[in-house]
Amino acid sequence: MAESTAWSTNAEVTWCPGCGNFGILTALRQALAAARLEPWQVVVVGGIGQAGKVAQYIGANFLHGLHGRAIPHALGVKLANPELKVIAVGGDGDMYGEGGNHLLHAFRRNPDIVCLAHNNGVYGLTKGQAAPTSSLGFTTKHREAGTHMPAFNPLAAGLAMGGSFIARGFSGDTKHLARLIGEALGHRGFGFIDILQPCVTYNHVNTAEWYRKRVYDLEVESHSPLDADAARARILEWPSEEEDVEIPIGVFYRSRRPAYETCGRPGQAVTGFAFDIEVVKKAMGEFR
Amino acid sequence: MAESTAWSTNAEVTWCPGCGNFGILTALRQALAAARLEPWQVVVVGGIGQAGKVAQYIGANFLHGLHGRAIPHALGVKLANPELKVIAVGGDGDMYGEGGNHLLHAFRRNPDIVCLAHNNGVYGLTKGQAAPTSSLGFTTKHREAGTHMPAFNPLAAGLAMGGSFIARGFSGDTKHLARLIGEALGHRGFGFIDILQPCVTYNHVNTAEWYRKRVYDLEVESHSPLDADAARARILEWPSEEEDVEIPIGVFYRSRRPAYETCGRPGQAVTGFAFDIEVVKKAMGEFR
Amino acid sequence: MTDVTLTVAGQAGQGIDTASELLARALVRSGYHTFSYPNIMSRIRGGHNFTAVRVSDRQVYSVPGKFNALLAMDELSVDEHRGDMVEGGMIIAEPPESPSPRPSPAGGEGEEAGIAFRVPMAVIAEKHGGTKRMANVVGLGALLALTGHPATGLRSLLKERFAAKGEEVVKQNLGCLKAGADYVKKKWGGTCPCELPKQTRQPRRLLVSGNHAIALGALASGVRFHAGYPMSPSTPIMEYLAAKQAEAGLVMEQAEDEIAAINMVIGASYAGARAMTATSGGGFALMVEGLGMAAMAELPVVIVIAMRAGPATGFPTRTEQGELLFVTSASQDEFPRFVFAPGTAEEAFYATNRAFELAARFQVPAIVLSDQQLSDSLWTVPSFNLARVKASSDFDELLWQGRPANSYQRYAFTRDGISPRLRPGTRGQLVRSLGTEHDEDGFQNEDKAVRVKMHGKRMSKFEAMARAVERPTCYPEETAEVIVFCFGSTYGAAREAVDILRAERASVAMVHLCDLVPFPRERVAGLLSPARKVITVEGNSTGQLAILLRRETGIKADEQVLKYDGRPFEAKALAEEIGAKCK
Amino acid sequence: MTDVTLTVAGQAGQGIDTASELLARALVRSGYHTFSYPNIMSRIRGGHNFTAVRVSDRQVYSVPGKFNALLAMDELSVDEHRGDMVEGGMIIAEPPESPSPRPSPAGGEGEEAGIAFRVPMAVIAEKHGGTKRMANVVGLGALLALTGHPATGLRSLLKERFAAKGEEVVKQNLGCLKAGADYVKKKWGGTCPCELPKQTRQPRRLLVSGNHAIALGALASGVRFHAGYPMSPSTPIMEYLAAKQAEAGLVMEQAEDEIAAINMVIGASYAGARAMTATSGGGFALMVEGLGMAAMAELPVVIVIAMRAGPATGFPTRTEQGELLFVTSASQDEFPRFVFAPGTAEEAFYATNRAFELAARFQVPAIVLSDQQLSDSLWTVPSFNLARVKASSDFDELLWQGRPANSYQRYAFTRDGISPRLRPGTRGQLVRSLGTEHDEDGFQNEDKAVRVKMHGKRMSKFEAMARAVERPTCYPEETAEVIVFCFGSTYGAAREAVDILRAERASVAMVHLCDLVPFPRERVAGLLSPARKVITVEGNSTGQLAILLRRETGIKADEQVLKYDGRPFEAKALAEEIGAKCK
Ligand SMILES: Cc1ncc(C[n+]2csc(CCOP(=O)(O)OP(=O)(O)O)c2C)c(N)n1
Ligand SMILES: Cc1ncc(C[n+]2csc(CCOP(=O)(O)OP(=O)(O)O)c2C)c(N)n1
Ligand code: SF4
Ligand code: SF4
Ligand SMILES: [Mg+2]
Ligand SMILES: [Mg+2]
Repeated sequence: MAESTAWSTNAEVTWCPGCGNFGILTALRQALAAARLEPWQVVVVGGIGQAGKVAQYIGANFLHGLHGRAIPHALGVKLANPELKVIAVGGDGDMYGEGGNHLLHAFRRNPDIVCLAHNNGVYGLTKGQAAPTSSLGFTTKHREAGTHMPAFNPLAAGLAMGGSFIARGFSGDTKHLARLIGEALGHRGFGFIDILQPCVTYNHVNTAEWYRKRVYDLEVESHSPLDADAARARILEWPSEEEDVEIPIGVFYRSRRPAYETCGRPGQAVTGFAFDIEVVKKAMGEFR
Repeated sequence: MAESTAWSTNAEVTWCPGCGNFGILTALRQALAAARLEPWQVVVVGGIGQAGKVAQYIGANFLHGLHGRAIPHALGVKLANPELKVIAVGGDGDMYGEGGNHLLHAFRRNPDIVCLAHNNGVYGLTKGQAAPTSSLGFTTKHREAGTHMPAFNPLAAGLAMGGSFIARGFSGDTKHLARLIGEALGHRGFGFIDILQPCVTYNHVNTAEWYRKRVYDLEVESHSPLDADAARARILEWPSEEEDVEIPIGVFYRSRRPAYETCGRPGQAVTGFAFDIEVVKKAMGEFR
Repeated sequence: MTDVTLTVAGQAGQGIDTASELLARALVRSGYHTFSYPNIMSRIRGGHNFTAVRVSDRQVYSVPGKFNALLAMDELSVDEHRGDMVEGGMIIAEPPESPSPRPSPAGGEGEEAGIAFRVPMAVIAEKHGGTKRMANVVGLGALLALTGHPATGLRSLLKERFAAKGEEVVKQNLGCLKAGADYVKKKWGGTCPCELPKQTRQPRRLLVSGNHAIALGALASGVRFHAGYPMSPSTPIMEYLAAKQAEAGLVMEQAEDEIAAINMVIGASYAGARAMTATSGGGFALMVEGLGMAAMAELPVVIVIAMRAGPATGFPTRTEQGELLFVTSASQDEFPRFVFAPGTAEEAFYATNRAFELAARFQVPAIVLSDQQLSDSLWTVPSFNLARVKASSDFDELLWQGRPANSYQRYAFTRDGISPRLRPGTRGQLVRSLGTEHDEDGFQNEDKAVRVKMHGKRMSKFEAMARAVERPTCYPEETAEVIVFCFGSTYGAAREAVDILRAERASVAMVHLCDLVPFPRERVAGLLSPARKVITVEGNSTGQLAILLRRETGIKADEQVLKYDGRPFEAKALAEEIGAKCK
Repeated sequence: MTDVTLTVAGQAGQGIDTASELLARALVRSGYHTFSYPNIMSRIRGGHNFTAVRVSDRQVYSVPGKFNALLAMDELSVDEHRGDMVEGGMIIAEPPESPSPRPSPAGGEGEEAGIAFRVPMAVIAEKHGGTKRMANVVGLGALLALTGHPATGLRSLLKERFAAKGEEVVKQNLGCLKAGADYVKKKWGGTCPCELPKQTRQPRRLLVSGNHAIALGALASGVRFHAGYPMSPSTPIMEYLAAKQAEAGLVMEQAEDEIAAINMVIGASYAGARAMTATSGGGFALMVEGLGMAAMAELPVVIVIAMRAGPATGFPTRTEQGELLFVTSASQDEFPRFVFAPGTAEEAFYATNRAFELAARFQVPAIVLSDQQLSDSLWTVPSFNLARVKASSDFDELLWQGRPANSYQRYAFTRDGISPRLRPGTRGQLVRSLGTEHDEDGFQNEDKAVRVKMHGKRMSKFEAMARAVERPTCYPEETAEVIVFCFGSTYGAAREAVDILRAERASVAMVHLCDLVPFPRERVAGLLSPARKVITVEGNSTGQLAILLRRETGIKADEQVLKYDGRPFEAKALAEEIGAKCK
């Protein structure tokens, strides 16, 4: 088994001091170290944003792609080589804004990919615009009027799309998060975790303090992730202007569905260069 | 009030005989005629596909745009001129595939736009590929193995995204559909209707017969569209391999939320050419 | 010499495609060359579609001028194509339900060129156990009978085609075919307005669309991954590969949109699969960012673009060559790429193979630029020569065995700018690919010296790439006074136009550019020196090939022939235009 | 003549931006010209950023060579820029926490050019009621004191800037400023290593970034709708317009992605609003399909593209000019468009106005091509002349009053190809716009004659568009032996390089192309005839301007100067390169 240090790289970590991303990075490294995986068996696919940089900070294979496109990149990798352990990482702008369509359909497809969405409620790398997950009324430097949309609820979207593993973590609880990622790594299907992540620079609403006061562990409340109705109810728990409720973290919902890359697929790697010339000959013959 | 005939055009209708789209066209014309609107007050925005052609068949203003982009086009129109009645029309490929991201965020924004998604479970105009709404296992000419994804549930997506008017119609029940569209036209917010529409040419699973046997009116079952939990339950009612249940049509859910174009916006048309030169002078002065 | 055109016309949904395809295939099997171009509207039923099948004992490459025979499945088709018939051409059509307001076509009536053969096809079809939908087969029977061509080929074809549907269906079809023939023989026995004698040699040729030639080219290049989103006129490529998934052990994924498609292809290529996508201009527009990503990450991808008339949704089912410059410079900043614009289905097969091979060799994107004419037409081609196909591995895993762990550098600087590839999943090594500027290890890097070197590494491939492409095709020689330049499917009409003009003793030759980027600069410049006059022929309105020629060589085309009505060039009309400009 | 450079350097988050901006603004108010270029990394905290503020009594346009003064907010900055100092330049920095391993910079030590002034800025800031974060203001005070420039300007600026935050904050800032000055006066009283005397004339100039000049140009053109998605280096345009929503009565919508953004803009334009979006190359790649849609529907849209180095994500915060050819031919098939590549913030303001006006007049898309240097730099410009701004209505509703109901034809054929526009919502008339080929009424149409006419109508605008664009700028004259061609923000360095070379008696002049599409073909060809030598200077690796010149005029650049390291051209280095190529 690879040591935890094996999961780091030489790349300088360029996040702000105090950023919630550090907790996520730690948790991911711990989860990988615990998962009996070798670095060369893992591919981390990153979007563009502060979150996506994780790809370069995990000592594994990586494809650090385009803003919003971590999921299709990851799906391409997985369909081409189902033996690889594939992890897609991106911010909330990445996954829910630019890449929203891919996420929707990923839940439906259910490939055996772990998907980590760093939810800091803001566009970090581009300096503080509202993200889909920004709360209603969230103000930004230049937009004093605040946003006029209710926050995007990724877990609700996942459940609505038939997602098979729908979870929420908190960067401030690394131990819990590492366990969660571990479960997602073990799940045969689309292991989706929305991760509450304070952005110390641009999000002064959803701070570490704010979260710490409110998060509670679903498991402690003996929530059964097999109960879709209970999951639906828990997913709606979120503080609002009217009512300040607690925020559940943990696995909301889990189900068994075949992993997409095993459905009507070659079922093995289609990488490398090898093919059957007889198939081509036969194919040609069909045009006589 | 404009006559129902005023809502037709000179364009040749190019759908296959027997296509469910005819019923939708009729219902839309009836709803418009009943809504005390004048053709010049209405803009129909169409995507590309068989469904999107509706834009050219309704005697109103139209913007017949790009595949998948009816919603952003419509939003641009509405934000620029809130006085216009805007209707976005597209197929299930259009609205749930190519344009899925826009739909998600439209539910969140809640502009006062009517959105009609013709759900024929197939890509009609491109000759029969599986659509997001194709049922699991739906086979196409070239794909005998069938699709490997559960069907996209647009109503569940709408509810998860905080949609304010979530309904389903059936092209085979024009009267009901016309009433539904009328309600959406009256709703101040994103009036979304997923319309079950048989495609006689490419979808031999969800035929008119198949639907006719199964649809039932929510209203008859005295469902309250104000009850989100009840809506959530109804939305899950759909025949599956295991269980052949009935399919509800009508308004699943409705809520009051401010229409997006009224939120922190000029609140009136920003069209035409008129602006305050003093604002520009002041703005310039701020750079001294 | 035989060169006749048999056209099948009618509404979408009346089996125009099937009938014309069966006809062409039967004739190809019996030794003829054919070229069929489907003229289709953007609808599924109704409207007016027609496919002209040109039949010759020599190779044919382009749409015909006039029709020798018309199988009209509705009366609109008769009206529509009356004027397209050669003098004395035959029109097979249903007896008009009600006498048409215009005079119905009949031989010798002066203004009408066609001779009408009224065959109650639907009635006959129903009588012979079939349904109305088999009227087209009745029509085929009638048509073939009037050419004097034996029906044996068509009969065995029908048997093969409908075998899966059961014997009953086969019987019905054969019955309809025969009944159509019997009807005309009985009524107009002995008439043979358009003779198609039996051919003596019957070489094994294929009848294949441009799209299918491309798909076969991909198969023969070891394609293992295709992600796509339907878009006319490219969709059949994806459909075909979908059908071949199990057999060829490949993955065909229908994406939620084109952006997903190209980015899946990039992911698959990173993983080590030979990967491609196919689309049209509008879909490609959405892939432009992904194109740059593939280039920056140095991942080979093949993108097929079947052009249609635009801008925007334009003419979804019609042809145009409006995207040459677009694909040449699409995406932000600069990187080397390949662009191939084959002229025929045969060339499309080999060009697709070149695209895969060269993309893999140089780790760059390659674009195969087709168009609706090339993609949708059915071409008669010699069996593709698999010995001519290049298929080599882009990985050398052995190279990495025994190397120190973690020593792999994805973007190692090398003499030729090409860094050895490795598949992620190789024990002990890590593969880092990215779309941000980076160092040799594949980590993001903002240093300017590293940037200059890494950008230089990518760009430096271009020269070797230029040496790897094929030279343009000259026909029939290089020393004529006038040289006609073209690219893509305009080849066929241009070639035939040159034949026509040379038969009239004009000193004209042509050059067809398939491999366009890198541009074969020296070769083209060399070709130009002895020429007195350069005429470009292309299917767009601004003369993009002329622009490319000028920017690459400085040479300005003396004359341009442009067409942008959504229809392919016709050889005869083109010959006239070129002829006029030669003077 | 004064031409000195004061650089502020440190980590992201240390207030480099604010300090350098305050410094520049104070100096502009007191009569200087400045040019500040921010050198930034793609991160929010840490790393190394620096902004060089060039200060002169004449107009300056480009990044400096060496620094006369450096305000270093961390020790890395001292190490990093030691070698960038002019002989005897001053470095203001914190006293090193631990003695650095390398010799710390000091006057007269031989290998070090800078004289170190160690000021405990953080400590002083905290002592004067401020927090550590005000260390930059202490530094400014020290810096200004060492130039001998009065602090009055900076004082009033700090008051204005922090007024909204309350008197306490203002007081703290003023205290810090003064304390910084006092410290150096006390310690090094009388030293003035880099003098900035008070200017006598203080004309009312603006200090504005290229992005803000563009945004102001949009405001002055009556922009009423902007939809966008954040992307460096264009984001400030959207942020600025967002802040102006209420005041200017405009809608700024942050879209879910760039595709939504451009398609909202199209919808708003259809509705009749002056509409725009701003992005960078990667975002534009996603807008390419929408660009064609606007063109086909004949809807004016303005797209600002602030280029950065690529391909793909490339260098998110660094400059490059790699997208000229891309924007010239982006999107499927062909249509007329405008492309403007302004050279300065001033030109950007007027070019943006031209983009809006001409897009509206010709009902076509217009692209304003900026780059990170132009967009992010702070420029000193004369107050924009609103009398020079063109602002005319694109609608003539009166025309339609009294016309028969339903008689409006969106795509009516006219002599000049421009069909009168009408806003949907006009009583009794219907407005039909679409992206499919169509007839005059705006209904889809597949007829080939209609296609040829409608495509011709669109394309026919190009000629009048070519007459409407502005001629290239020649500097300082047209008859030199060598002419340097450039576009976009390369203008500044090229202009200064020409000055340098002419001062050395070289016969060199320059031509800057702002209005690039339609290309001012005749004018450029005319300019070229007397020139002995053509040198192109551009920020990319393939010489795209040279390619454009050649394809449009046939003229091949004799020499090219190319730069693609993500950094802007420097005048002196450029002068040397050009000088070498002149020989
Ligand atoms: C196509 C494209 N559009 C925009 C950008 C600019 N961009 C970079 S990161 C980012 C968003 C960052 O927000 P998020 O995804 O939430 O990540 P965070 O930085 O907050 O972790 C954007 C818009 C881009 N790189 N590519
Ligand atoms: C960007 C883009 N991609 C693909 C297409 C091709 N296309 C036209 S219609 C269509 C889908 C049709 O399906 P749907 O939206 O369900 O409409 P329907 O015809 O079934 O009503 C597609 C993929 C296109 N026009 N533009
Ligand atoms: S800006 Fe926010 S998300 Fe980005 S690194 Fe800083 S704290 Fe983290
Ligand atoms: S293909 Fe289907 S959806 Fe399209 S017109 Fe025909 S029946 Fe209707
Ligand atoms: Mg974020
Ligand atoms: Mg559909």
